[in-house]
Amino acid sequence: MVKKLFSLIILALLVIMLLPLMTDFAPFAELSRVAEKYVQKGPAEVGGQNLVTSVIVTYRGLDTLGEIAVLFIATAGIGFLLGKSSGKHKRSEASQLVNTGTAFLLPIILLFGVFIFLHGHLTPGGGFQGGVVIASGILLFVLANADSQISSNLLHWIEDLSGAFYVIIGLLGLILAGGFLDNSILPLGQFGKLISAGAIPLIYTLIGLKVGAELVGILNNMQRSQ
Amino acid sequence: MGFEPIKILYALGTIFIIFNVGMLIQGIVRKIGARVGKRYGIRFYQPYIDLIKNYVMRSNVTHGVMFYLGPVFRLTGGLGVFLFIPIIYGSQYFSNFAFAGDVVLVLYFIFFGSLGMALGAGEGGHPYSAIGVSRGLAQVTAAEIALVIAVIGVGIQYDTLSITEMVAAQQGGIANWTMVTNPLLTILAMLAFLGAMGRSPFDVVLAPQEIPIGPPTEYHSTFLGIMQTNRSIFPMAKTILFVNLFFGGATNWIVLILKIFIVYMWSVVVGVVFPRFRVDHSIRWWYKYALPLGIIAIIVTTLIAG
Amino acid sequence: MVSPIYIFIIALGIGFLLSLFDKAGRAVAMTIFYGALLAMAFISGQWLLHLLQGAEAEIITTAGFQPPFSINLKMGLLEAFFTFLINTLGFLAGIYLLPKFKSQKIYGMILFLMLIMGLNGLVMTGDMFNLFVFLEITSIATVSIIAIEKNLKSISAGFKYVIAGGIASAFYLIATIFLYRFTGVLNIAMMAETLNVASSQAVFLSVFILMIAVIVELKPFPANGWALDAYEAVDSGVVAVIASGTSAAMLFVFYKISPLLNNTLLLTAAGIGLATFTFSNLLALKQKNAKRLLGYSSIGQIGLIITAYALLVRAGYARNSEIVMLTTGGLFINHFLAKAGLFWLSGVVEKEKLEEWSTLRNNPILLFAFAVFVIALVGLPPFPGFFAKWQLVMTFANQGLFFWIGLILLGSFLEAIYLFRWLGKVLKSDLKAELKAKISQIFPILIYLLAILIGGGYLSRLINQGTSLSILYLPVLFIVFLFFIDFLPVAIKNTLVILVGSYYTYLIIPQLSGYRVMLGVIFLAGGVLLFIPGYFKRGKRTGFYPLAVMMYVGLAGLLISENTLQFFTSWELMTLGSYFLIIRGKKSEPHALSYMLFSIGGAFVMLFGFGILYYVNGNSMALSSLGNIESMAGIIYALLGIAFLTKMASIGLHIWLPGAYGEAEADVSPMLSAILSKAGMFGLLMLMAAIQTANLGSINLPYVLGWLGAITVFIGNLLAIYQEDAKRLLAYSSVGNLGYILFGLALMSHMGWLTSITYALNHFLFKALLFLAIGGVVYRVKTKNMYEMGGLIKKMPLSFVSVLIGIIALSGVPPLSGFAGKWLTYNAVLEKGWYLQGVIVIIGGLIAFLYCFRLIYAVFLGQLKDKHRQVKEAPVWFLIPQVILIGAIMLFSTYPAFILGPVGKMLNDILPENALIWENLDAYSIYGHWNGFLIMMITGGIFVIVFLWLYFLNRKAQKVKQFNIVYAAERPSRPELTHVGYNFFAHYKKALGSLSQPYVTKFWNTMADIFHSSAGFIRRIYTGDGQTYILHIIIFIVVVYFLTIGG
Amino acid sequence: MLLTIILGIILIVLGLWGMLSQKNIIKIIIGFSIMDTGIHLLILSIGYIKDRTAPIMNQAVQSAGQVIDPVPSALVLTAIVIGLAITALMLTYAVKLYEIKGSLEISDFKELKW
Repeated sequence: MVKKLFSLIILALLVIMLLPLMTDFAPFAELSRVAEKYVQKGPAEVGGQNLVTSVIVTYRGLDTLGEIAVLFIATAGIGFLLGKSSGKHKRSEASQLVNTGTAFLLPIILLFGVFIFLHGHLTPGGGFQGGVVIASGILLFVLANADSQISSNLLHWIEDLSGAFYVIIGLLGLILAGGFLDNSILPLGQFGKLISAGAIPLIYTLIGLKVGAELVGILNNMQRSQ
Repeated sequence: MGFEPIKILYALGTIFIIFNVGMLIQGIVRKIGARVGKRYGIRFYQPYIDLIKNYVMRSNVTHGVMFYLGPVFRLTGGLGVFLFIPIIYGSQYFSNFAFAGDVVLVLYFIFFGSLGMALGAGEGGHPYSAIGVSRGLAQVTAAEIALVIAVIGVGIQYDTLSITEMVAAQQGGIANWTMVTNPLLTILAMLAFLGAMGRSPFDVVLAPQEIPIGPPTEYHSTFLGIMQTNRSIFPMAKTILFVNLFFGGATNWIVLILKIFIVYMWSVVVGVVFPRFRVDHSIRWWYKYALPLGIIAIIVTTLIAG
Repeated sequence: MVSPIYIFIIALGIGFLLSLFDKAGRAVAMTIFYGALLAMAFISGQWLLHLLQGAEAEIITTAGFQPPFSINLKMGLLEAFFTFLINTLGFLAGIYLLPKFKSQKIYGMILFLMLIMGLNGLVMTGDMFNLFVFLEITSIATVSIIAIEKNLKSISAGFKYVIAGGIASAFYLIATIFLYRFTGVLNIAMMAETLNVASSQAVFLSVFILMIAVIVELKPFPANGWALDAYEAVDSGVVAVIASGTSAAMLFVFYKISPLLNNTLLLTAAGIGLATFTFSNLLALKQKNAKRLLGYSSIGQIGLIITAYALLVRAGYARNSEIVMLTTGGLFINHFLAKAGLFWLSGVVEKEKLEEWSTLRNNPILLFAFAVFVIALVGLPPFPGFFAKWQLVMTFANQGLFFWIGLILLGSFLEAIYLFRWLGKVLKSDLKAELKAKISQIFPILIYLLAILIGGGYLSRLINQGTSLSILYLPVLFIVFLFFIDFLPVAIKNTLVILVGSYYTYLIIPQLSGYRVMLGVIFLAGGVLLFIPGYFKRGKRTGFYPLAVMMYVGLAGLLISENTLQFFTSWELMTLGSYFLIIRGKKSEPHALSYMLFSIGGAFVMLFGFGILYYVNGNSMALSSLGNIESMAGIIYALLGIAFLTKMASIGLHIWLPGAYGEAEADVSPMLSAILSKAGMFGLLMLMAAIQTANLGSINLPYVLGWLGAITVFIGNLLAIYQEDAKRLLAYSSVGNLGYILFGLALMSHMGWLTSITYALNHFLFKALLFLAIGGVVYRVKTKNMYEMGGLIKKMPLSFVSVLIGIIALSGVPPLSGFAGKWLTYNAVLEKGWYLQGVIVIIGGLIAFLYCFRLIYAVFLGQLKDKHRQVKEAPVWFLIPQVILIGAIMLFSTYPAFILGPVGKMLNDILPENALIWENLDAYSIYGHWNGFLIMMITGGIFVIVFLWLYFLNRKAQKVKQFNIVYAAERPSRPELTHVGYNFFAHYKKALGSLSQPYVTKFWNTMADIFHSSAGFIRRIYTGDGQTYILHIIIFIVVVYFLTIGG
Repeated sequence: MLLTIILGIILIVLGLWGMLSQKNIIKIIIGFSIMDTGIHLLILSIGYIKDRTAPIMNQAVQSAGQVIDPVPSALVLTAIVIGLAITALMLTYAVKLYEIKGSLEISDFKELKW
C-alpha cells in the first residue's frame, strides 16, 4: 500500500514534470521544413500518391527496413525463446459458425490484404497493414481448423526470401540509382496509377508477405507452446 | 688531540687506579649496607678476595662461543666506556681515548657490554638468564630515558656534546656546576643514575637474594672474575660521566675520587632506603615520572640556555 | 573502398537468409555467419585505416536524397573506430559462442548478427528516429539472445531487461517527436544547429528527456538493477557483448546527442555519471558473485566515462578534440577490452564465487590475462586506463575541477579494493577444480589481452605531450621479454637478470646527480645483490622475474624521472611489481591487499597533488617546478607527502607493512624492506628539496612530519618488541627505522638530511642482512615463530654472525655503522632545537635494543629444539650476499668518511651549509666529534686484550651438554619448557598499557566496516523485483529533472 | 492538437501506473501497451495541423497548404510495429516465465538481487 502511494506520488511528479509539454506547446501551424519539401516535391521525386508511403518506403526507407528487421528479430527471438514445441495438445473443436464463416471470409480477407499492400502508394494502407490483414485471416483459419498445422517451412521460405529480396532491391538502388533503397530503379510511371512510384509497390508487396509470414510465425510459435 | 702510543700506558694507569677505587668502594658500600641493616658485614677488602678466588678457580665449563665471549664483551664495554670518558680535566693524557668521540659515543657504548653479556648469558641456555636479560634490558632502556634527556639537556645548556667542553664550561667554582645552574636537570640525572647503577629500587635484574636469577647465573670462576673486574670499573665509569656532566668534573685525582664517592653514595643511600620495584613497576615509573620531569627539565633548560 | 552501407546489407541479407542456409547444413550456415561477421569487421577496419590516413569522413545518404530529407549514415574516424571495435568484438564473441551456436537453434546466430548490426546502426546513423529503430533492434536482439541460456535466472533477467529497455525507449520516442516539432527535422546534426535549448521550458524538457533516456540505457545508479541482474545471469559470451559492445554503442549515442545539451544538462550528466561511478564501486564491495561484480564495475566505468566526457565538453573542449579523445577514449577502450575479456573468462571459469576463480591458476596464460584485465581496470600502467586517468586528472585540474577529481579518485579507490581483493583470492585461495577451456574461448581472450597491451603502449605515446615516456620503454620491453622466457629454469633467468641488472646499473648511475646517486646505488646495485639468493629456488618460479624486474624498473624510473608523468608511471610500476612479489608469500594474500590499497590510495593522493601542481604551474609537468609553486603549495606538498608516507609506512599508514614484509618469501622480504621502502624516502627527499626552496607561508609541513617521524620511531620499535614472528619483528623494526629517515628529512637541515641518508644506507645494509639471515633460518626450520626456534647458533653459525652484526649495526652501538646515525641524530636535534621530538626518537632507538636481543636470543641462543637437531646452515646463496653486506657494514663502520663525505657534498646543492666537517677520518660538528676508525680500533684492541686475558686464564674450558645448567636441583629435559621465548617482553606491555594497543589497525578496520556496511545497506534497493526496477527508473528521471531545474 | 497531447500523456501515465501497481506480469505488459499507445497518440498529434487533410496527393488536394505533416504519420507506423514486436516478446517472456515457475506474479522472480 505504501509502495502504491509512493508510486502515485512519483507519477504525480512525473505529470508535473511533463506539464511544459502541454502548457508550453504550440502545435504546428505550417508544415515543417522537411514535410514542406515532401509535400512539394514528393509526388515528382518518388511518384507515390500517398505521401506517407513515400516517406516510409523511400525517404525513410532505412527505418522501414529496420522495422522489418525488428519484426524479424522478434520472430526469431520468440522462436528462440520458446524452444521446442511442448508436444501435441487437444483444442476443442471450433463451432459451426466459425467454420462456415472462415470458409466464406478467408479468401476475401486474403484478397483484401493483398489489395492493401498493393495500393499502399496510392491510398491509405501498405505492406504492414496488408500483412496484418493476411495474418488475421490465417489466424481465423487456425481457429477454425484445430488440427491444422501451418507449414513452418513454407513460412520460412516466404519470410526469408521476401526479406532478402527487399535488401536486394535496396542494394539495386545503391548500384543503379541514387542510393540504398532508392525506389527509382524502376520507372516512376504515371502518377496515381497502380504501376507507378518505382519500386514502392514491389517493396510493399515484399513487406506485406514478410509481415504476414512473420506474424503468422509468431502466432504459430505461441500457439504451439501454449 | 689524537692518538699517541704513550696514551696506552696512561690508559693502563688510569684503569689501574679506577679499578682499585672501584674495588674499595664496593667493599665499603657493602659494609655500610650491612651496618644499616644491623649486621656486621664483610671486610672492606672482601671484593679483592672474591676476585682472586674466582680467577684461580679451575672449573672450566662453557656452553659455547658466545657464552665464552660474553664476559669479554662485558669487560670490553666497561673498559671502553671508561676510556672514552675524559677523566681529569685539563690533562690530555688522563683524557684517555676521549678523542675518538663525545658523550654520544659513551652513551651508546654503555650498551656494548650489556648486549654482549646478554648474548653470552643467552647461550648459557638457562631460562632465568633469559628472564634476567629481558628484565634488565627493559629496565635499562626505560631508565635510559632520563639519562638521554639529561645528556641532551646538558648539550643544550653548554651547546656542545664534547664532555671536555662540558666540563670546561663548569670550571670556576661550584656556582658554575650544572648542579647549581640547572638543578632540575641534575635531579633528573640523579634519577637516571639510580637506574644506571642497577641498585635498589632498580635491582630486580640481579635479585641476589632470591633464586639465582639474572645473567650471571651460569657464569662462574674466571668468567665471573672478569665480570667482577668489570663491576668495579663500569660503575666508576658511569659515575665519572655524571661527575663530569653535572658536578664540574675534576682537575686532579683526589677531587675525582671524592666526587666519585659522594655521587656513588647517592645510589647507595637511596638503595638502602627504598625497596625493590617489580620490573613493570619500574618501567612504568620511568615513563610516568621521569619522562614528564625530563620534558619539563628540557623546557627549563631551553629557557636557561636562552 | 566498400561502402559502409554494406555492413547493413550483409547483416540483413544474410540474417534473413540464414535459416534457409541452415537447411543446407549447419556448417554452411556457420561458415556464412562467420564470413558475414568478418566482412563487417573488414569493412569498418578498412575505413578506419583509410580515415586514419587523413581521409574525409564519408556521409552515406539513402534513397538518393540529401539529409535532412532522408536518413543519412556517417563514417568518420570515430564511427570507423567504434564500428571496428564492435565488429571485431562481434566476430570474437561469435567465435566464443561457437559451441553454443553449433548446438542450438539457428535463431541464435541470426539474433547475434542482428545485434551486431544494430550496434553498427547506433554508431553510424545520423537520424534521431532511425536511431530509435536501431535502439530497438539492439534491444530486442539483446533481450532475445539472452535466452541462449533458458534457465530461470536468465529468463527473469531478460524480462526485467525488456521492460526497462521499453520504458527508456518510450521516453526516447517522446523526446524525439517533440524535438521534431521544435526543429522540423530529424537529422541530429541539423537539430543541434537549429535548437535553442533555453528557448522554452518544453524544449529544455524534451532535450532532458532525450538525454535521460539515453542515460537510462547506459545504466545509471540507481536505475540499473535490471542491468545488474542481466550481467549476473546472462551467458558470458552474450554479456561480454552487452557490457562492451552495447555500452560502446550507447556511449557513442550519448556522444552524438551531446551537441543538443547545454551546460546545465552536461553538468547533470556528469553528476549522474559520477554518482554511478562512486556508488557502483561502493556497492561492489559487498559483492561475492563474480559476474555481478563485473556488472557493478562495468556500470561504474561507464559512469566515469560519461562524467569525463560531459565535464570536458562543458569546460569548452571540442567534442572530438584530442584531449577528449585521449581521456574518454582511453578510459573507454580500457573498459571495453578488459570487461569483455573478464566476462569471457567468467564463461571459461564457470564459477560464481570470486574465490572459485582460482581455478584459473591451472592455466597460466589465462591467469595472466585475468591479472592484466583486472590491473587495467584499476588503472595501473602500462595499460590504457592509466594514461587516460592521468590525462583526465590533469585536464580536470587544469579546469579547477578538484571536487570532481576527488570523487573520481575515491571511486577508483573503491574499485581497486574489490578488484585487488579478487585478484588476491584468485592468486591464493585453494585450488579445487579443474579448468576446461575450449580453444574457441581462449582465442578471443588472447586477442583482447594483446590488444590491451598494445593499446597501453600506443596511448603512452599519445599522452606524453612532448615529454617522453621512452625512458621506460626499453626496461618494460625487458619485462615483456622475461614473461616470454618464463618457462626457463630459475638459474638461467636469475643469471640473466643479474647480468642485465648490472649493466643497467652501470648505465644509469653515471647519469644521476646529487642524492640520487646514493639512492641509485641502493635501488640498483642493492637490487642486483639481492637477486643472488634467488638461485636457491628450484624449478621455474613462474612469474617472479618479470614482476621483480618491474619493481626495479619502477624504482630506477623514479630516479631518472624529469616530469610528473614519468614519476607517477614509475611509481605505479614499482607498486604493481612489488604487489606481486608480496603476494607470492604463502599467507600473504590479505597483507598484499592491504599493501596495494595503501599504495593505491597513496598514489591517488599523489595524482591529486600532481594535478593541482599542473593547475598552478601553468600546465607544466616538470618535476623541477615543485620548488617554485605560486599558490596552493601547502596542499600540494601535503598531498605528495601523504603519498610518500604511505610507502614509508609512517605511523597511521603503516598497518600494511608488517604483514607484507613478514609473509613475503625469504629473498623478497629483504628486497622490500631494504630497497623498496627507500622509494618513499626518495619521494620525500625530492619533496623536501622542493619545500626547502619554496615559501610555504603559515603551513609548517616539516614540523608535522618531524613529529610524525618521531612517533613512528617510537611506536614502530615498541610494537616490534611484542612480535612473536621473527620476520614481523624485523618488519616493525623497518617501520621504526623509516621513522628515523622521515624525522631526519623533516629536520630540513644539512645535518638532518645527512642523518637521514646515513640511516637509509645503514638500514639498507643491516635490514637486507637480517632479512636474509632470518629468511635462511626460516627456510630451514619452517617456522617464523621465534619461540619455536632456539639454540640455532650451533647449527647455523654463519647466520648467527650475520644477525649479530646486523643487530649491532641496527641498535647503533659503537663501533658499527649504526652509531653514525645515532651520533648525527643528537647533533641534528641539538642544531634544530627539536628537543622533545629528539627525545622520543632516541627513546625509540633505545627500545630497539629489546627486540634486537630478542631476535638473536630466541632464534640462535637458548635451548635447541629436538626437531632442529638435523637442521643445516642456510643455503649458500643466502650466505654470499650476507658476506658482501657484512663487508659493506664493516667498511662503512670503519671508514664512514668515505661515504658520508661525498653524501654531504651531494646535499650541498640543496642545503649549502656543510654541517659536518671531515678531517681525515675525524668528523666534527659544531657540537662534538667522532672518529669511526679509532672507535673501531680501540674497541677491537680492548676486546682482543680482554679475550687473550680470559683465554690465558681459562684455556681448557670444556663444552658441556645442552641441559647441563644450574636449575634449582632439577635437570630439565624438554627444550620447549626451558627456552624462554614466548611473550618475552610481557612486562613492557603491562607497563605501557594502552600505548601498546593497535589503535591504528582498529581505526582502519572501522573505516572498512563503515564502507562495507553502508554498501550492504544501500544495495538493498536492488530488490530483484522487476516492478521496483521500473519504479527506480521513474524516480530517477523525476528526481534528476527536479534537481536539474532546481540546481 | 493539444487535447490529444494531453490524452496521450494521460495514457502514458496510466500505463506507467499499471506497470507500477499491478503484480501480474500480463497486466504489466498491458500497462506497457497502454503507455505505448499514449506515445503513438502523441506522435500523431504532433503532425496534425488544424483543418487539414491526409497527405494523399489525389485530386482532392490542390496545394501543399492543405495537408498535414506526413512525417509523424510515417513514424508512428514504424513505432507501432516496433511496439508490437516488443509486446510480443514480452508476452513470450511471460509465457516462458510461467512455464518455468508456474507463476505470473512479478514479485516471484527475485532470484537475482543486490
